[in-house]
Amino acid sequence: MSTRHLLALFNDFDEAVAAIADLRAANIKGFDIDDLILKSPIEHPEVEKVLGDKPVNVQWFTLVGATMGGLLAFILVSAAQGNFFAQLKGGKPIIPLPPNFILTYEMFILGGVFITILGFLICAGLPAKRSPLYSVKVSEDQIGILVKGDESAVAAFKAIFTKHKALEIQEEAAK
Amino acid sequence: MEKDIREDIAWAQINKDVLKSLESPRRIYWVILLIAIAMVGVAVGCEIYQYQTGMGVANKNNSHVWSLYIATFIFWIGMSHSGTLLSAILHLMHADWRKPIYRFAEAMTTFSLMTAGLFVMVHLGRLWQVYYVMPYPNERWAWPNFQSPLVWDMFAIATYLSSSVLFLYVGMIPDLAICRDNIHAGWRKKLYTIMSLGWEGTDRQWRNFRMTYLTIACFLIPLAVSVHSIVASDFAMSNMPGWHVTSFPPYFVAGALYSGCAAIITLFIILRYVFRFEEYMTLPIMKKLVRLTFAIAMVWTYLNLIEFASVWYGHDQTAKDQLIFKATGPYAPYFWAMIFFGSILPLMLAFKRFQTHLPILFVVSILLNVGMWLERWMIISPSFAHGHYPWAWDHDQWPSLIQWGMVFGSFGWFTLLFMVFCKVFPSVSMYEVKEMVYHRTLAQKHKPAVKGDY
Amino acid sequence: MSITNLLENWSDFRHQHPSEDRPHLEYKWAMSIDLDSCTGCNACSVACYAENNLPVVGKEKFAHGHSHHWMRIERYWDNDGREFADQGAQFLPMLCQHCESAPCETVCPVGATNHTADGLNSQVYNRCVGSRYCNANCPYKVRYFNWYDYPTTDNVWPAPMEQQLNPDVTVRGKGVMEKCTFCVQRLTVAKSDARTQGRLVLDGEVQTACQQVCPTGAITFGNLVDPLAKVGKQWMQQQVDLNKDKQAKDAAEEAVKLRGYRILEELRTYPSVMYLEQLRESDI
Amino acid sequence: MARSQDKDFQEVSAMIENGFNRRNFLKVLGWGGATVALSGCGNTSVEDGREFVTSYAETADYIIPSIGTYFNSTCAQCDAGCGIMGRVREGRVLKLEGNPESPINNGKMCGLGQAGVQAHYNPDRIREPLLRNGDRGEAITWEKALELINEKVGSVNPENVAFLTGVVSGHVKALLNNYLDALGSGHHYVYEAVAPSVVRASNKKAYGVEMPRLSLDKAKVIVSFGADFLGAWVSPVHFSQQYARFRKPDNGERGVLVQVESKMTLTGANADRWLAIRPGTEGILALGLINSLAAAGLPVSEDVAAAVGEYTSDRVSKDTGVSAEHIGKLAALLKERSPSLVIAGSAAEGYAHGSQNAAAIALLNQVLGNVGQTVEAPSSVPFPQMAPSTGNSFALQSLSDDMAQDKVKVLFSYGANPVFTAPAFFKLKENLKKVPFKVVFAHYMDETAVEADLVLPLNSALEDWATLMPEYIAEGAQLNIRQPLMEKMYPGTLGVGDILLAMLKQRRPDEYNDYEDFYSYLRSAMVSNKDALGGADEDDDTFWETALSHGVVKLVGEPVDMTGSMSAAALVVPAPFAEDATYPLHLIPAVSASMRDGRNANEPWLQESPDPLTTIVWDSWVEMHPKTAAKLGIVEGDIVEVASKSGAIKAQAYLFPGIHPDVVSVPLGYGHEAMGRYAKGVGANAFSILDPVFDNETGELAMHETRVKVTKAGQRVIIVKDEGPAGGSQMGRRIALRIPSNKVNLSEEV
Repeated sequence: MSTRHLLALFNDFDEAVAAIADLRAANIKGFDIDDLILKSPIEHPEVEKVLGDKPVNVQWFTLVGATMGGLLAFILVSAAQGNFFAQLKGGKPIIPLPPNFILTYEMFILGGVFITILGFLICAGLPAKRSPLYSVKVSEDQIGILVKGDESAVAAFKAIFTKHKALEIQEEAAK
Repeated sequence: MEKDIREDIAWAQINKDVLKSLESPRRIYWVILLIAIAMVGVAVGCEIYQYQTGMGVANKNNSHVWSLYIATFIFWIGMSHSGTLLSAILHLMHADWRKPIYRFAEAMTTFSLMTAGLFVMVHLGRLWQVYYVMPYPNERWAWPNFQSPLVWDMFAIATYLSSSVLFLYVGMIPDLAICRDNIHAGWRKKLYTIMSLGWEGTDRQWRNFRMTYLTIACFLIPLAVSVHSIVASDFAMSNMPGWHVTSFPPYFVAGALYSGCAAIITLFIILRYVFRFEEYMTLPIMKKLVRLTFAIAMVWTYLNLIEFASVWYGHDQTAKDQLIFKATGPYAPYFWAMIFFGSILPLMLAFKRFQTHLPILFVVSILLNVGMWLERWMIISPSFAHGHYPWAWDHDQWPSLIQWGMVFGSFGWFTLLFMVFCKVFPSVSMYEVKEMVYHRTLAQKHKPAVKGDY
Repeated sequence: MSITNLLENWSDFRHQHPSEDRPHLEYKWAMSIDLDSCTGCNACSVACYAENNLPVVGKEKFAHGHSHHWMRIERYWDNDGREFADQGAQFLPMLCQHCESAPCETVCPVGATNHTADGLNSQVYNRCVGSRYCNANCPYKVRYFNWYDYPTTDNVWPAPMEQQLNPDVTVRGKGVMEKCTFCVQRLTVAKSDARTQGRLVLDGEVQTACQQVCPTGAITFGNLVDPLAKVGKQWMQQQVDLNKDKQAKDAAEEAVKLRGYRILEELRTYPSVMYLEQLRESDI
Repeated sequence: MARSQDKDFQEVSAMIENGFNRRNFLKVLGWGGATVALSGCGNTSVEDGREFVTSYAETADYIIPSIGTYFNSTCAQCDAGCGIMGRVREGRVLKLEGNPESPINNGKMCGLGQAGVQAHYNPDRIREPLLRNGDRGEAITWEKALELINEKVGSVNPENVAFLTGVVSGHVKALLNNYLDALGSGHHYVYEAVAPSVVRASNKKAYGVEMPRLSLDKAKVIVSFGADFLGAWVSPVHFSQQYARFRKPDNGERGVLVQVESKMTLTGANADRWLAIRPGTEGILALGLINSLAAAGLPVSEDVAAAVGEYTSDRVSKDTGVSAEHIGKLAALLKERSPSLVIAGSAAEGYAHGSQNAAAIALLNQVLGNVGQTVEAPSSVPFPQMAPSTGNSFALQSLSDDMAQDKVKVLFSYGANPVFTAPAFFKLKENLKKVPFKVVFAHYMDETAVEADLVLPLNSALEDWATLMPEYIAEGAQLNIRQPLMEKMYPGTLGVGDILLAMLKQRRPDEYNDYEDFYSYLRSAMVSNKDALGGADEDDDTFWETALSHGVVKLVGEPVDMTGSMSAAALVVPAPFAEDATYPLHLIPAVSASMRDGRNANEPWLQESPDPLTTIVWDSWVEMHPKTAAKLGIVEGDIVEVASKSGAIKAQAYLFPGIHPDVVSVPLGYGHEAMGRYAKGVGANAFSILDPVFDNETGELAMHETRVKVTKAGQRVIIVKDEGPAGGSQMGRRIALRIPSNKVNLSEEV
């Protein structure tokens, strides 16, 4: 049996939430609630309630990035001073700590930021091709719910969507 | 109570208004652009002449080895800080009023950093060797001198610039998606399509987006502080009387935020008019901004006094002579002008009637920045004119037109970059204005929020 | 390699300077200038021009403070309020003090100025990018910047004057910082000669250009490490310790004083040039 | 010195062993120079193809590529005759250092001397003989030039041929005299614009010798009446070394220097006590000192006592402006610290009664018993025909008069620039116009050369052969040798010796024709006299090479006897000046160590090395005391006009505490209207406004007698000087320190 995708657009966030709640409750055969994707013009932390909270892992990237940045900076700078540039300056030690700490600090931040961005792209699955079922309305003011299920489930979906006065329902065969 | 952003404004309307700024600003926009280009032309001319003839044409000399270039460099670095203040700090504090204005503030950060960077180059005696300052593996294994505050500068500014560019970009992705969805042809379409990375506003994207934005914000705040502290240590680390002051880092940071806020007020007024953003850059926001500026002005004044006091009651006679010279010598007019613009003038901002009077605010905010620029100059030149070694004192050298031309042009350069940005990218964050509106509607228990008619 | 090296020699890398426990081994070039002998005749300054290819910048550039006199004679009056300078002037030959912990060295972004093993403060012209931070941080203001490209400037070395230029010393181009080198080109020759003979440079074997001309012999130059060197004996006798920023003798209260001192010592630059105070007869 | 000396000797011994021929040596060495001459612009890049490249693969062993070799010669920047040692590399002289062999300067140099290389490489040198054609000179050949001279000289009465020169000595002087003999003209005018000629005269009277030897290092106290022996007086480098020993003798007993003058000189700036005296009253002070000394119990002959009787310290202090306290202290000092030395400088040169001042000062020396102690007899000169003929300003005046009376038809000028140094009242330019044919031997187109009909370009001192006999010699007698340090820069120049020789060949062919050039003349003249020159037991070549390598030839001359007893009877010192309402101030034309009379003004090192006292560069200035300035409402940098009866000049005002309030001072040597790019138009010429007042015994121009008035000319400039806005103040920072001499123990010092 082939899977189908449906995108329903809602005018009102609360309706959308209600619709999701119904979908979850109705436990339609051939439909997994985790396949449900909510598309919104602004961020709605509240959806966690109905979607169940999904993990965010960006911060781990941050941790790694920052640590690596800091360590690398200190080691590279000190190595440069100690191995290649061992020349007295102003009577200061060849490896003076305060300056190296400053540079370490800067690189700590730089590493952190860069890797965080990397993490973001990975976790958010960006850059990506837009899915066929997408409406520019979403980036304006409407809430979209994208569901995936067997043909058998489509009718049930539509029922629920229309019940929650979806503005429109796009439907299309999955590849 | 003046008109604030309407919570019943249609979200579609928001898109429309902001997107309009990408197409049809007032004609004045083009005028500004042309003037900016002309100013840049002046600077380019000066630089070519100086590059070919030698630094001597700037009227620097063996007593005044540094001058306006470094002063203006610090000025621009300082200006960059408020972008971070508004976007990062206020973001963490959930100050919603920042939302309509932080985007251009961040742009300001980025571009003033780029302007500052130019001054480092212009200042160098051998510009063609500038890459020596960067740590790059080379056959001689010669590295920059990591002890030098100038190298710290290089690291700090590079970090700051790249981070704030990324911050700006990431925060812009949802808006770029909106642009992508609403513009249907031409290079803009391609640009937005590529830059929006295929953003769809799915819950997953939003979740990670929030976390990322928050994290970078957290990084940016200490970074910003460290950047200007490091710039301060260019001076605090040296032994020049008038520079060798412990309180310089906080003093510099305060000055930075100060000039930044003033600049934001100026740009706020310009954008509001040029791009017809009256709907979003509203007076209540301005009022908050002005109050913030006032607060920082007072902090700056306080730190200024601290510095004078510590010199005055300290036992470093040389530094004391320096201070007296500043206040009484040939630089006195500029010194007192700085005190006036920096500490006296802002007292106006304490009065309600001025807090929303745009024409006055426009003038005042510019004067505040004049004061801040003078502050930087007053840190540099008097110290050189009246340093440790009386024989090498020099009260007669003043910056040549070449230097002034370069300073003048830098403002053109900044304006150019900034104006082009505002024309190409949404200078008001649409999705966050929507969030702002949404939160208000929730707050006011309007349910369901009335949307635009269709 | 690098990491292990760091860990093994960490204490070396963390070693401060100047210090008693690690003095210079073979050479520590130093100078002493007797202000009582100095008559301010300027011969040393001209000698420096001749030896080190210093450009004559001309009136207009001199007026802008672009002059290049590595060795400059300063003239001070000490007639506090009296009608005449009736005790004469105080002349002070001021040159790079070759500080043991030089403020200029730490701040150079590209490491163009360093401390050599001989205790010289060396300037690497090719490395210099012209940030001029070293001059900003030099309390003596003895660093001179090439504000113009003097080799190609009119009437600096018009032909055939360029034939006088000393081939042992480079001619500096636009945008480079320069300063007194203690005539390092002469030191190098002397050292290599000595090395080929398997010995160290003897006292008096090498002279700086300024020392060589000084009609009154006010300038003494030599190797502070060499126990036989006159300069070392002078420092010793005057109880001026290279490694101290406060000399013990200054605290002591005797009737008879020693006149050796170093300028702006309190800034902890540890200069390598000792000056001997000028004397004035009290009976007249 | 050790190093260069060694090198010197190595090279020399090498030369001697190989007994090489000096001419070849120059040829080899000379490529650098020669090529420059060929390529004209001194461009020495191989690329431009216009030059020879000398292969150093196989060179003579006295040339080591990239190693400097040293050759001794004699400095020509002033007449002190210091020995110099030129550093030569790849055929080019790079730097002048002192010749350690020379007892005058013992390897030391002054700035002026070192600038000699800039005279040599100067871009403004004349490169070929120039013949006047209308108002411009056109290049001619030497043959033509000499022929022209021959013809002109032959066509006039010998009585109407005159030679004007600076100080000449040695073989050049011999040749010159021979030429004048050959002509039968006795008109040799020796002119020095700035010279101690009155002192010479009065020394002659007081001691029987013009230049007694002054042993500064033996004196415990030196009282100098305006003698700038550290700066520009007689033999500064030599005196500076004596001064060092005087300040720091082995016994640690530091000598005391007291300078009495109206305008501070470099020496004054180094004095323990600088006494600002009313101009011209030095003689009075000298007598006053004798008086106080006598009063303090110093034995004096009664005629002296009589002569100084009325010079009580109160009166003296009233006349001179020197406080009685200082007179007392000074007398006490002179009495208890003996021997002392009293020197007359500007006090003698300056005034109409200069000779009297000098006499009074000499008397003081005598009373103090310094004669024979610190004022010693020089030794006689074995070859009087080579002894220096010293110059004075009187010579120029008489020449000028002769010209005015059309007594001069052909004039030769060498080693002087009278048109620049003569005061306006001489009307020298006009008088020169009356001379039909003027030949000027010159390095530059200076003010005099511009007036000439024929200009003969001279070799620089570093290209030339000569022998010199300095006027002031430390010990014994000596003959200095000047030899080329490199090949001639320009083929078109000649040495003065060569020119004179050529001219002599025209007059006395049989006598001189067998000398190929001046070099061969000089060599044979020296070698033939080698017995007298201390080379008795050497063969010719050895003697000659040794002489060259040492740069000086010691001569044996027995000390002349010196009288130490002048009578005070004839001694009269006039009362101090009367005030002058219209010209209230005295003008003191200052002789600075580097500018002197301006002959070296075109050497940029000298223009840019700051004046020691004012630190001013590249311009002249008017020194005045702050009090005077305040009275006239003048501040530093005001352009002021200094007007005398004879003329006026404009210059920037500089205020400083080293000058008497009745005096303003303008440095000499600036204000050239010609000469070259570095000298022309820099400053104002103070010579021009001097008044016609003369010393009433010697007839010398009294340099300090000019009275002036100073008025503001309107503009104000920022003075170009090294000193910063802090002036001479240290702002309470410990930079240049000073301590009373009784607080230190010099004998312990290293």
